[in-house]
Amino acid sequence: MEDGSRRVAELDTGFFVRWLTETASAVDREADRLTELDSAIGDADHGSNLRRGFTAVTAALTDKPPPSPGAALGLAGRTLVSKVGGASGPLYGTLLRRTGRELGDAATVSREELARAMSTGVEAVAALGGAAEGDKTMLDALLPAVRALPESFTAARRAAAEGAVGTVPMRARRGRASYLGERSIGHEDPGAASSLLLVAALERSWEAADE
Amino acid sequence: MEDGSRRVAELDTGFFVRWLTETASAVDREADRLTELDSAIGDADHGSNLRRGFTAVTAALTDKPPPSPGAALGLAGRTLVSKVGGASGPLYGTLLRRTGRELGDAATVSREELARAMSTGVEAVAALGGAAEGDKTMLDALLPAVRALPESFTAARRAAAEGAVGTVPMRARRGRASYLGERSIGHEDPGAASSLLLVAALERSWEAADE
Amino acid sequence: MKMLINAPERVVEDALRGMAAAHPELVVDVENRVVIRRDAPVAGKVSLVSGGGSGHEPLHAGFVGRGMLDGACPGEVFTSPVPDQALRAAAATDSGSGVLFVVKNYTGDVLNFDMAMELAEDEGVRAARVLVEDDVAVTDSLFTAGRRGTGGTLFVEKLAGAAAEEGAPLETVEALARRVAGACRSYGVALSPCSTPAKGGPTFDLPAGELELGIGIHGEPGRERRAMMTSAEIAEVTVDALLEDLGDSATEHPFLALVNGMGSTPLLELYGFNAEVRRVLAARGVVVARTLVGNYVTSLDMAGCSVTLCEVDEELLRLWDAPVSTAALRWGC
Amino acid sequence: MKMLINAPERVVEDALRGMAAAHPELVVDVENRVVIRRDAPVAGKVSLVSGGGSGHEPLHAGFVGRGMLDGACPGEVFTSPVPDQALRAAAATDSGSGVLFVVKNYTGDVLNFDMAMELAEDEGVRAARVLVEDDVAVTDSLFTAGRRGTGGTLFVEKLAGAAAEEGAPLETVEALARRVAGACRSYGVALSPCSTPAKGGPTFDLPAGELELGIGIHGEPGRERRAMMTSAEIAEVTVDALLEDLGDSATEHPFLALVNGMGSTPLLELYGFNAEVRRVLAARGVVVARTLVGNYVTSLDMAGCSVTLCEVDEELLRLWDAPVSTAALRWGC
Ligand SMILES: Nc1ncnc2c1ncn2[C@@H]1O[C@H](COP(=O)(O)OP(=O)(O)O)[C@@H](O)[C@H]1O
Ligand SMILES: Nc1ncnc2c1ncn2[C@@H]1O[C@H](COP(=O)(O)OP(=O)(O)O)[C@@H](O)[C@H]1O
Ligand SMILES: [Mg+2]
Ligand SMILES: [Mg+2]
Ligand SMILES: [Mg+2]
Ligand SMILES: [Mg+2]
Repeated sequence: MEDGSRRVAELDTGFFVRWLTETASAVDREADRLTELDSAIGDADHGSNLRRGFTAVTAALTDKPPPSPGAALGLAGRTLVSKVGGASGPLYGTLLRRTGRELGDAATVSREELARAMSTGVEAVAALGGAAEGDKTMLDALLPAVRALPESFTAARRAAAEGAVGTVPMRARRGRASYLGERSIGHEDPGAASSLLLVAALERSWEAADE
Repeated sequence: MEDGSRRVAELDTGFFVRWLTETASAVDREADRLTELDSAIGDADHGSNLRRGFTAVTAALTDKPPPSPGAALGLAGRTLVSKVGGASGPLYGTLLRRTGRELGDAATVSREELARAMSTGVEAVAALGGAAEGDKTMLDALLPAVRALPESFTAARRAAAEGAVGTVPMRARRGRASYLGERSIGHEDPGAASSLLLVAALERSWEAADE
Repeated sequence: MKMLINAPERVVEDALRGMAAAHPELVVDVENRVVIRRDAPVAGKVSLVSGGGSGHEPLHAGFVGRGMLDGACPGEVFTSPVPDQALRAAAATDSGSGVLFVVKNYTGDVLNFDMAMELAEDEGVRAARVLVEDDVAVTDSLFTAGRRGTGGTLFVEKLAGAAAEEGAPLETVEALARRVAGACRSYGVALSPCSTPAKGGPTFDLPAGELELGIGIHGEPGRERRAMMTSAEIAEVTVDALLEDLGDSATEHPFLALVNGMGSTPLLELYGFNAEVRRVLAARGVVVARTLVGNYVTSLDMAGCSVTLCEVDEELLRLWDAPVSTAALRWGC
Repeated sequence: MKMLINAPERVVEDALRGMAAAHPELVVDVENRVVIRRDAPVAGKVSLVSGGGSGHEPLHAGFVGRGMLDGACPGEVFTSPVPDQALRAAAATDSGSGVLFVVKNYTGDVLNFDMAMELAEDEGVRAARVLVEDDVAVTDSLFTAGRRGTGGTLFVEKLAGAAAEEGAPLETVEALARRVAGACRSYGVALSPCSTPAKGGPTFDLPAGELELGIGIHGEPGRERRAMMTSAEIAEVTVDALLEDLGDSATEHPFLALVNGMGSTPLLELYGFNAEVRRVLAARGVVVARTLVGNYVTSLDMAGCSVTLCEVDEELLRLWDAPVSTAALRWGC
């Protein structure tokens, strides 16, 4: 059953906290695979970078329970910026902070509102990194995902999954993989893979909320 | 047929030059094996050390044909000292120089005279290096060889071969292999192996002279 | 892959503790991962701050001291530092004369240092930035993240550091740093991959009998794989890649040369390689004024080498010879 | 095993050509394999000459210069130099005040330098010799060639070099060198074997998950093989081996510490190891006055480390701090 058809609005702070801690668990589980992907076309640290960052996010959320969805994303984004480093730290940090800022201090938000805010967040990532769709970066998973999000969480996750797989035949034009030129072709982009984890955690958090 | 029974004396300068160049070819052929032996219980350079030294010996003998057996050994010994380095350079250098000095400037020498001179040369090696039989060094091939040399060249070669194999179960007490303690047991000493090449070349030179 | 470590996630912290123990002339803030000169801030002096992922030692912390960097902020292995670190290093070393960040051109470094610049300005610290992008192996820079910053960083830090030590104002130090960055060209070759603590093994496969040309310093594979070559042949490929990029001007001025080891190539081999590099440069009519041979900008335990050339005039040569006193580069004092 | 070389038999010659190109302050006689200070012989000064097999760079040629060695003679890889080389270095640097040979205790080095001493005396050069035998991993020295000379060599060369630079006469420099040699203890650990050019591959096998304790610097296996340990555990084994040999006196005087890389262990790891070494020493009540961390006495591309402790008094500490200006060790000038 499609989640969109069941309920309106009401993604509360608890939902956002769950989303972020779900992402943290997924990153922890998949860290070695992310590092492995980064080792093929990057510098073999994406998994450990995100694990360090999201472990700190989970700790921060427990430490200072955020008052609103926007505050939860803002805290997570700031934590990523100050704990991850690398390219993914500022990029994921910007995604979450910017999305959080768009949500303001509303106590609950609808999926449509989240989709609009995330779209702004993803635009900020594109602006910061100077990348576009097709450059073989996290954007190739994030952009399709936010486009599909108004439809449903599941559609967003499917779009992210397709987007991530779609980076395999691409030649990288941004990030470290771009140094490889033609040799970047044939490998999945690690950032696209981690973006899928983020979007899949969103879907799972929704399903959990539904139970 | 035992060489000792056929002829007396008359090892001339040509014989000694042949012996030394024969040794040089043998060392060249076996250099990798000597280095391999040295890699197990030493520092993996014995073959290349001796190859460098005996190549220079061959060149020196061609360059300045020596006037006597004693001069041939003296030239070879000095060349080894100034080209080999390591432990084996001074030791083999001393063996040949000292043996050569004992032979004086006689135009030919008998096998018995050579045996006496070499015995003095080997004693000088023992004095210089402070090693005794059973310490797992070149002496374990050289000492039996010079003891058997009065009997025949073949007996000397056999004694050297037995001596070299006999170093396998020994625990080294001199040279680099001694640092390994118990772990030096079970490997043939590289210097004993190269001493066998020297003594075997002596036998071959004799056989060639006989043809 | 065996490493002399306690645990992958403790590597940088442990190294900083060890630096603190070995170098009383440095202030090492282990918790916040910042290394600064003990006498910082130096009154009237522009502060030079650099940083980047760890794994390139002695770069950058090994270059903190009189005549070079005022502060360094090491990130995790191959991961650029976070903005807080860069900000802290800047704030702790700023005498009021401003801070110049020396940033190697990698997406992560650029983004994190840019964020630090904004934060610094917010705190009233005047901050400028110079990008090092010297790696000629990155071609088609329109379709890439641009040229990587590698060995040229050492020249930028040394020469701008000498200018700052002499009391030049921020604008002058910044302009000089930019000039030096523009005068540097690097090219690297790997004979083996490196192993990162996080991965616990080699970051790529390199079959016996092959080498990688045009590698970076982050354990990434290079642009091209070829059959193993002699030192003389590698020197030819490397020098020609540099000279092709420099164009005709290469014979007009003398150069500083860095013949750099990637980490596990013995110094014996590096010196031998330097002989070949010098031979090829001489054959092409290029004059070398000063040479540095050693492991300065490394990639953990990668085997291989890189060559950096930095075109100099009288002024830059004087700044190169000026006193420097850091853990890894020291002369004249 | 891939190496950055032209051919195994050219390695030392090529390295010397490269040293000559990089270091105009040295006179490098490539053909005769001798490296000396450009200002040698220095009037009224005792000359310090050392040498040994190549493959331990920067030892010894990297330590030629003001305040340390006057001359060095590098042999083939892991092969002690021939007497002619040592004689040539001595003759070229002797000002008439005599020559002190610093010799690491290996059969080959001892025999070749002893021959050089005789030749030097024949040529009217007053010559003395100090043996470095600091490796505590060699036990039962009655049944061995005696303790090996390893990291302690750096301390002997630096401290005796400083005394010679101050104008001390041969007997004084020799006595001081002997005192320093007696005050040094070393212990080494390998995580991987090295590969020599002559062999073209590793000199011994070391399975994944194991390390060798008590190794030397010639690619020889150690005394004992154990399961891989953490940096903290390795520091404990190492320090305890040193302190056991030093006995109760270890807490009476401060020490100089050399935390030395064998060649391919990254500086990042060495600094981390230094933190652990310092922690263990502190726990045992041992005081460290100065620390040097880096690749100084290496074994080609071996991964691993060694620790050398050198007990000092005021005088030795002053000599350590005295100016030194060589390719690999430089401060105060
Ligand atoms: N300019 C960019 N825009 C968007 N995403 C980028 C950009 N550069 C890199 N990325 C993403 O970051 C990922 C790498 O992150 P990470 O490995 O953590 O950082 P680093 O490359 O600094 O080691 C890439 O796989 C890619 O998806
Ligand atoms: N003190 C000694 N007396 C006699 N022979 C020795 C002594 N020390 C070493 N050797 C011999 O020298 C051989 C090693 O020679 P080589 O590898 O060329 O020199 P190094 O040990 O200096 O590398 C040993 O195998 C041993 O036979
Ligand atoms: Mg990465
Ligand atoms: Mg040997
Ligand atoms: Mg990274
Ligand atoms: Mg040897």
